Amino acid sequence: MTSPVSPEKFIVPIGPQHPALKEPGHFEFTVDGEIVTNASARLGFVHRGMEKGTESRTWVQGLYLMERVCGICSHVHAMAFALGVEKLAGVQAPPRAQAIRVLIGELERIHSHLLWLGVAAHEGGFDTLFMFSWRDRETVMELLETISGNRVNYSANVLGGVKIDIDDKQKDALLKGMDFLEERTRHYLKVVTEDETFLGRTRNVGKMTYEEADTLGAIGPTGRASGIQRDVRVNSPYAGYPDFPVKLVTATAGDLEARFVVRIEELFESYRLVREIVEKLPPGDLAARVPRRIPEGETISRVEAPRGELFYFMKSNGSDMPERIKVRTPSLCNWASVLVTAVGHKLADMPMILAGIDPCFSCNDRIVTVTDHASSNQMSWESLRQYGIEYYK
Amino acid sequence: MNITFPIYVALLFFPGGLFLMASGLFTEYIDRKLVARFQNRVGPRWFQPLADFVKLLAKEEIIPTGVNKALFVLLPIIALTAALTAALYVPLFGFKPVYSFSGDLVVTLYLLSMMTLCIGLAGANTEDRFSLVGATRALTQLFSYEAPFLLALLGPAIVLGTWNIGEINAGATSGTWFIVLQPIGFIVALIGLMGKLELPPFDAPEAETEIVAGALTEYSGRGFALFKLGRDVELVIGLTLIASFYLGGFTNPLDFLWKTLLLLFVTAALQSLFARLRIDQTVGLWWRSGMILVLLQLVVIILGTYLAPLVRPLLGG
Amino acid sequence: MSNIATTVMDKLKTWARVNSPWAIHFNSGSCNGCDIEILATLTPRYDVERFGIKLQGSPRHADVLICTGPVTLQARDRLVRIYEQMPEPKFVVAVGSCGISGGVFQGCYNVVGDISEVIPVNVYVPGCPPRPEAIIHGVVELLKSLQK
Amino acid sequence: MVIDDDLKLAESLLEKITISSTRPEENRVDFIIHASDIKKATLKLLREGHWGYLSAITTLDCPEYMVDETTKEKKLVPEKGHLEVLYHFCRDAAVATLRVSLPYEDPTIDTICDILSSATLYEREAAELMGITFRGTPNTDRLILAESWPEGVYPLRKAFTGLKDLQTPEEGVCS
Repeated sequence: MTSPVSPEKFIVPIGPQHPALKEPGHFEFTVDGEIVTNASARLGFVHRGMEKGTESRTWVQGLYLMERVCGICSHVHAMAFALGVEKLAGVQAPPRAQAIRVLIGELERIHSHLLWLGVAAHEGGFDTLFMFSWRDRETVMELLETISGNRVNYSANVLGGVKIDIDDKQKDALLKGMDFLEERTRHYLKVVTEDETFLGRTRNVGKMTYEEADTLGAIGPTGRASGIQRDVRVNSPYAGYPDFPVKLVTATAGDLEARFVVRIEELFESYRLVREIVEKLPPGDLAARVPRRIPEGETISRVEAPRGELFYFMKSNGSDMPERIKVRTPSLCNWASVLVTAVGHKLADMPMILAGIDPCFSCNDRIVTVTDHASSNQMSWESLRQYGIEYYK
Repeated sequence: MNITFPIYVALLFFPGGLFLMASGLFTEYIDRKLVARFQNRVGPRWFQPLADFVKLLAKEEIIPTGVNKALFVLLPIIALTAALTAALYVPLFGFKPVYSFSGDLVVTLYLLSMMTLCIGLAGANTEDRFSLVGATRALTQLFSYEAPFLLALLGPAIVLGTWNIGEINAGATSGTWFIVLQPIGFIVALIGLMGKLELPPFDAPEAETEIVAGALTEYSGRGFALFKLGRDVELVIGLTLIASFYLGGFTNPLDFLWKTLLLLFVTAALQSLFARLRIDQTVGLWWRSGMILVLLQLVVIILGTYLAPLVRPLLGG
Repeated sequence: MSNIATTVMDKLKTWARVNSPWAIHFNSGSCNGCDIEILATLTPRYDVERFGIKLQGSPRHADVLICTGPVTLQARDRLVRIYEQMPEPKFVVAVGSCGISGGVFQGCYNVVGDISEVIPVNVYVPGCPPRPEAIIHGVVELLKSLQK
Repeated sequence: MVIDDDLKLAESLLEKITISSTRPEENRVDFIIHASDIKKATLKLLREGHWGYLSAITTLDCPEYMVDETTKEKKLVPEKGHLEVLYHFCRDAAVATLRVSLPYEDPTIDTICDILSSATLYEREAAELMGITFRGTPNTDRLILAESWPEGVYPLRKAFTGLKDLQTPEEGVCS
């Protein structure tokens, strides 16, 4: 992928402070005429050095640190960490705890997908859809709050199980919430597939074929929109998923619209799962004891975050502090595959392509760096898009 | 009601200066409140635009380096004065226009588009890339909606055979409303007004999520306040123009009020219904559909007015 | 006569500043838990536009800088630059316990830890993340302090 | 069981170049290979065997410790020990890990970017945080650490204990 330095190379820097990005990011698109020749992002603004942080904290403190890798998918990180520690310690969390973990994981997927639907619409200038989807998201935030006491960072996980319980009153609140959300999501599915101004920005934009997605290792909804059969909940079920099977949702078009549709269909799947768990919640206690000192060993724990497969490599050295925790977040894979497929695409589609993969910077504060070329002249994100449009006219 | 006001009162207080600015602020409030209510939000309080305006006046004005200082300060003032002078020829609040001469329709329209020109210049004046792009977008959009908007307003002028806004307003009150006779003209005029004021879905030139604040990124304090006020005043004038042409003119203030508020309701609804169009889509929409529709309608009008006297004796006899 | 005019002018200025505080949001390394709560304050259920608070794009138009996150080394000088671009009178609201003490990330190598080490802060909103009501309360406290 | 067949397939693909392969867990297999065979191994796994996808590259720092007689707590032996690079490939539930150990003095390995272009991200991170150089990798600029970060300091190494000990960060508060 070595890109020769052609004379009229435009490097477009955006950010780090930019109203479209709710988080700091700095994107550089090198362009040759109209076609993107090299796309790279320089993040690092959110790099807090957490992997090193875990090495100076005990396992229990590490759990709370790992929950704050990313605010939107905090439960998934904590669950992956807890599952890994239980595997190392040879402890099995009780079935009720596993089911509650899956329940909160699905509720978090609902809140994350609704959040993304609003932010992507806001990026495309469709503020009404942003307001409506975030208003409906408040129902799921309320449910999470009734169950775990906090709207974000619910810290439901404990090493060896869960520390919250679901009583009957909460169960019917959950069922009522799911019915309301299902009916609203049907409306959003109609809006996303029929509103022509929105389709103008999403239909066959940022297309990624099955082969491209497969070789580049695209995962999560971005990969599934190109037909990749990859969902950790289906391929290698963990926690409570073996007794609550998940249906794989895929599309084939691989463009931005397909990514919207895949995420919304996953919402329906999550509603079904939550209903099923609430009915068939197994009895039993909530947590098993995990020793302070974890025996020496290495393990890999893979979990399906709302944005794709989350990969934890954990190594313990027998003491009460971990030897090495490696976190590979889903957005890193999505970044890699999208930045590579962005090459060859039109410039005018860049903003929506980036918004389309639901980028979560704080998840992946470790992305490709900028290529500094003395000859480049600096254009803003928008002037690059403007350049694209002039070229088109 | 055709009481004529002494020139100074008209200019400074009643239909002209202060009252117009106050009604501009109030229209902005209604617009923001309607859009908020459409989005199921509570929306601002009634004095919000006034508070914004006074606060911006009290803020420190930063003049960025590498900017032509005189132009930077002058442009907002020119923009506001252009908008205010355009108000003289328009039958504001149901009263006869303060000053009118034949052909003042064209003068008013070009005074109104002076504002977008000033924003374009303001954007090009600074080195900040975001405002450079905002400026190019604003001017592209100016060229694309200006012609259809003018032609749409010409429809009633041709039928009534006069280019004087006051007379068109008077003529419109007599016959059936022009919205019935020329529906295409009304639609193109309304959407043209939204394009002129860069209201969403045509707010590409100041797309908050893409280019920060477009041409006005570098402005703060007084300059930004004057630009915002100029845009509000232009909203009032545009609504009165379309209401007087297409909704059968107005003779008394009450008539004026309910017609402009109706139009404001329609624009607020349109604002919250659509996603922001990319700049090439807006330009495409205007040149392909807007222009052709209006030209078609003009041909029909011209045929109608000139052929009618020949045909009527044959038919009516 | 002139001091009556000035007091009226001052009262008018503070009234305007209290009733239309425009905000700009900068994430200096936060885990974006606080950022989605700040965004939630715009949505129908909390709707800060009732108090006149509008999220602005450009630092030039903003009075209040809402800053989240424990200021990583990378984001430090950008934060200072954004702060300097804002016109006087400007205020800073640090949202989330990361901005106050580095929160959970204290001791990590790439983190400065406390926003007031980089830019002067007027109001701290503790919580990880604070609820939208707490963030609105923080801004309202800031506005009250303007009144005095 | 399906996982077992995947693992056997991986083992058959790589048996010529692996020094030794172990099964730490029922769905994982580890292959210890030479640093020079990394390109061949990835080619075999990804291209010939179509064995899943590259999920992550982990880097481990395994220094040697010696127990200090007086204080009885472990102390690092400077410049002793080795670095380890792990390439994790996933295929449904099975995970195959290629383990390569590199000496402290010359931690270099070939890049796999020509086989898998998106691997540049993982290599960039490993290079910057752990100090491993990837021969022939297309882009070597700073990845995630701040521009003001001193050259040659690798935060994930066990020897690194914090920026403050190295030098005091420059002044902070402004106006």
